[in-house]
Amino acid sequence: MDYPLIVDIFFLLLATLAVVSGWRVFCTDSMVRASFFLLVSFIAVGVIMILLTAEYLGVAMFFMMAVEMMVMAIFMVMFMMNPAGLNPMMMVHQHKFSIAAGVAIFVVLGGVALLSEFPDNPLPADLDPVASLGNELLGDSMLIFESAGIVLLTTMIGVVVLSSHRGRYGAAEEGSMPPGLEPGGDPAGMPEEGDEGGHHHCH
Amino acid sequence: MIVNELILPVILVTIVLVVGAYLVAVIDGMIAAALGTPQRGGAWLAPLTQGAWLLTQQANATEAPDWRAWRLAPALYLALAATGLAVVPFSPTLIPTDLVTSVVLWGSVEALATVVIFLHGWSANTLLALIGAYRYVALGLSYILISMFVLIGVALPAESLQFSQVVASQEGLWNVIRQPLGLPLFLIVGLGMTFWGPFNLADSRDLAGGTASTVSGPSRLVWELARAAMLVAFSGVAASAFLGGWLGPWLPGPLWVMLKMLGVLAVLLLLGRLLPRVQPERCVTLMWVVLLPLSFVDLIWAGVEALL
Amino acid sequence: MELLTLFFILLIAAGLGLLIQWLPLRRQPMPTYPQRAPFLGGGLPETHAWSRFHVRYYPMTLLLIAFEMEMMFMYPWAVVFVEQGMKAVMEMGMFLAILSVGIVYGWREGVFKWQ
Amino acid sequence: MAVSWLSRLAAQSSVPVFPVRGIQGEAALHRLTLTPGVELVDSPRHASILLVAGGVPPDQHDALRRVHDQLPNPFATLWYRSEPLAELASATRVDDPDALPGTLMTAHQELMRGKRGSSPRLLPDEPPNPWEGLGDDGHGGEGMMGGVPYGRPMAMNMHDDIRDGLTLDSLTVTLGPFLPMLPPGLGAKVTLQGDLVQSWITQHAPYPIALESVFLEAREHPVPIAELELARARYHLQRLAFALRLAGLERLALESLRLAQGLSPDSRLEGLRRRLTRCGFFRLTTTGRGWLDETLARRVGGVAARAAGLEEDLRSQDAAYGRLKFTPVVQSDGDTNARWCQTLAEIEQSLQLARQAEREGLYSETTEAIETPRGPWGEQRPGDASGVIDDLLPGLEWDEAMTTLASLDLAAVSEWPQDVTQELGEAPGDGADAAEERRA
Repeated sequence: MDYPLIVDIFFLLLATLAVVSGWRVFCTDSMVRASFFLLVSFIAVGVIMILLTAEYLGVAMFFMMAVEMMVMAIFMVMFMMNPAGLNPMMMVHQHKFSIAAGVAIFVVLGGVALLSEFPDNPLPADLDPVASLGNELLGDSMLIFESAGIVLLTTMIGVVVLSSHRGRYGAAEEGSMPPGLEPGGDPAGMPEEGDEGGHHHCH
Repeated sequence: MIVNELILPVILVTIVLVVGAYLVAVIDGMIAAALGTPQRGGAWLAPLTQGAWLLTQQANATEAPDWRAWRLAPALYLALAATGLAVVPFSPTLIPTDLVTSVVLWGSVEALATVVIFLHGWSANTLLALIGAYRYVALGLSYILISMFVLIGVALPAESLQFSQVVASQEGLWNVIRQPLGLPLFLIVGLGMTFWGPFNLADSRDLAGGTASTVSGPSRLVWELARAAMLVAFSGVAASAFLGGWLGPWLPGPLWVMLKMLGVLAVLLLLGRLLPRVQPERCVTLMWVVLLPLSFVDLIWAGVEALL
Repeated sequence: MELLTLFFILLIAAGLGLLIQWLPLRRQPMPTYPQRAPFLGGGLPETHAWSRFHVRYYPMTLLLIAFEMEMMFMYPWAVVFVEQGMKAVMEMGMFLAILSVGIVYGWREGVFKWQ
Repeated sequence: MAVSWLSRLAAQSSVPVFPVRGIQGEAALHRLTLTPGVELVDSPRHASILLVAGGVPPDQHDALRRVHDQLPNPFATLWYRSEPLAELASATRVDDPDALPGTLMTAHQELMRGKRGSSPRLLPDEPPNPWEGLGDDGHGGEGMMGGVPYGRPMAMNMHDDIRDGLTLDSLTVTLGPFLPMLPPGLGAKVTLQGDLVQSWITQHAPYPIALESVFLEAREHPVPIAELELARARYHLQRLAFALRLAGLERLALESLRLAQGLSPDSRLEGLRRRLTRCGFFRLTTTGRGWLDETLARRVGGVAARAAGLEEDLRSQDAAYGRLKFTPVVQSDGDTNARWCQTLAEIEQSLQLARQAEREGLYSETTEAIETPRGPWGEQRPGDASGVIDDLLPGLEWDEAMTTLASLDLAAVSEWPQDVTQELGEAPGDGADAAEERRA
């Protein structure tokens, strides 16, 4: 494959950007900055993917990561003390272990990159990666795709159950009572009063 | 070749962005005057004098802002607007960025705009700006799904995620007629992206200007400029996705694109002046419960239409 | 080439945005502390505004992530839709129906209301 | 010179004015809203002129100094019927409402052309708490959450949230008395968690409002009912204009103000009402929140009481109104939406009464008890009711809280009519201010 030199230059620049901003994630005190440094890192990787002509995956990366890092920032700010890092703090723990783990993984990945033989079967020039991805979804991978739908539905329901405080029948801590089946009747689908001893009816 | 593929598009996008942003201010001023806002001097001069005043005004600071994010946010918003405009095909050959997945790239511009607007309000470290920023995120995360559905709708008949193909697929009939729900839904997305009019949750009056309430001088100028530029970029995308982009008789393609952009802008600005601000909570419910199902319908419509 | 063009466009726009801010700022002294205080109509805050901000729509954001994950499958699907015809309609119809259940459930549980 | 060219251009811009709404300053601001070339802005950062419209009581001078210092350079101050702060003795002062727009524009132009220096900073350049060089890292902070990093402490969690019980940080701020979204003069200590109001403690009551002199005359001798009713409609239209501006409906706010300005018995409200309904003001903006129960509604009185279903209107005790077959309009819901429906209905009713009364030349008969637009004036004038919002606003989101506040008319009625200073031709209401302060 031949490609212009400028692709190499941009690859190096972007790779550096990805690594540096990834490193900054752990150095900055502000949760918002950390989230968005991670976003910058992902964007740099996304551009590299586009350079590798994986155009859909690269652009999808921007898209997904923008939304996800935004949500991550919201939650980090919500639940971390000192979210803006007004007082400096140490963001990393277990230094020795993490350094060792980092070095080990780097060596392994570097070894894989250098030692393994990459397949060399050039693709036809007119191949449209997006279309082939679509055909794959409608072909062999259809079952996987539909199961992904079910998994995501489960995720959604789990998310709602765990996080939504406002129930269908009123706020959670107020005992969220469903209405009766007939007007003025007892709450539907609830154990009857006085059953709190633990003996539930089995219907 | 360099001239045609690099220099010309770059100059074109820059000029359209700056002139477009100026025209946004002019048209908005004219609409305001027509609707009864008292005005002195012409609508043509007002944006310039306003800009000049902002340039002479001191840039404000807050007690402990996130300096870099605060100054970067308006510039990045402007850069996103430029990216958005860059995917718009001005003619079959004059396309600044003709990526195979330019429709998805525009989607990521929308997603990143939310990040940038949030950053602008967050980094000021003041109460009213912060509330504006968080409110905007609720809106930004809601309109994005609608926009995805609507744009997938236009990608169906084109069989491509490329805006130039989307325009080409409208040769027979424009998408605005073929998919009647598409453009109205997409216009709502546009008002949301630029927090204009009814969706001005970020910089609204009840927050004394929200995320912009603490900025002044040049920073505010860039912020307002970027907001207008984003409206221009959006109108370009809407013109290509629904109004047949460069297609049209007699006039050259780029001129058609710009005329259609002006039309979209006028409609957006008029809507912005006519509608009241939607309450944030109601806005989220509206987006998910009313507009999202409508965009489902739009997609199904587009699918059926494309197969027939 | 498209990317290079896009890169230059980005560079110009961001540069313009920063330059307009930076040029007049060079000579400007730092505003005084009273000027930098947050505007609250003459009132004052007790603390910094940065805090563990209580977001009222957090279940919605989580729902969005799940939904968006699925939407990313739809772009490739859109490209082959006409080619594949009814098969594509059926598959995506099923997929969307599954996910709509999630939205309807979330709506019923009041996820889109402020918590 | 590039710079002089820029400032010449800047001098031609419309004048961005941040209004400090003092006692009896509203009327001038309504006129300014309709003046071309003047733009009233919501944040002092967006202004080149600080306009103090109306008197400011001495105990709020500190707040005024703080707002004054928040305008970015270059800026000028203008005092409309108000005593400038002692430090700004040479500041421009205007008492004639007709001269106000001209003075504003001249001030802006002189400022831009460098003929007038920027107003000096009044407060010392000191952080709220000393921080430089203090603490662990020299930025004033200690440990994770302690100290005063960059001059202020960090927010700590105080209470569980009143809606979902999460214990996240709450922010406590004092708002006002010059926040443009609040009624003039209202100051409060507010705790927010997220954008939800957790507690609201009103610290300063809003400034007493001056009614048109016809209402005060009606307490002394019979006055033409047509005049009385037009003044009432005018009052409500001006309140409506404020709320519409807040809701982002600049156009309808102006329409409402214009209608108020040229109000005659032949004026019609239908156009405005139709446009309000069509643009979705009632559905999108005013919520079902801000509900007042009977006790609270009675405390506020007037429109708010009738919107909550209390059929209380002193006009029904007046025999002349009886001849006009007057019956009070009421709503039942008592929330923000009902209050605006009620306001519109009352404006319409007033216009209709004015038409009828003008035809028949009717005069009011009872002077002991009259219904002012603010509420019943029997034994005593309608008093300050801002206490009710302490119970009403907690639990509302910021947006809902502001919309609710705009729909409530809480200020006491001043003992001075609106145009007293103009008619007496004397310098602005220092006397009036002093009297107001005694009352407050």
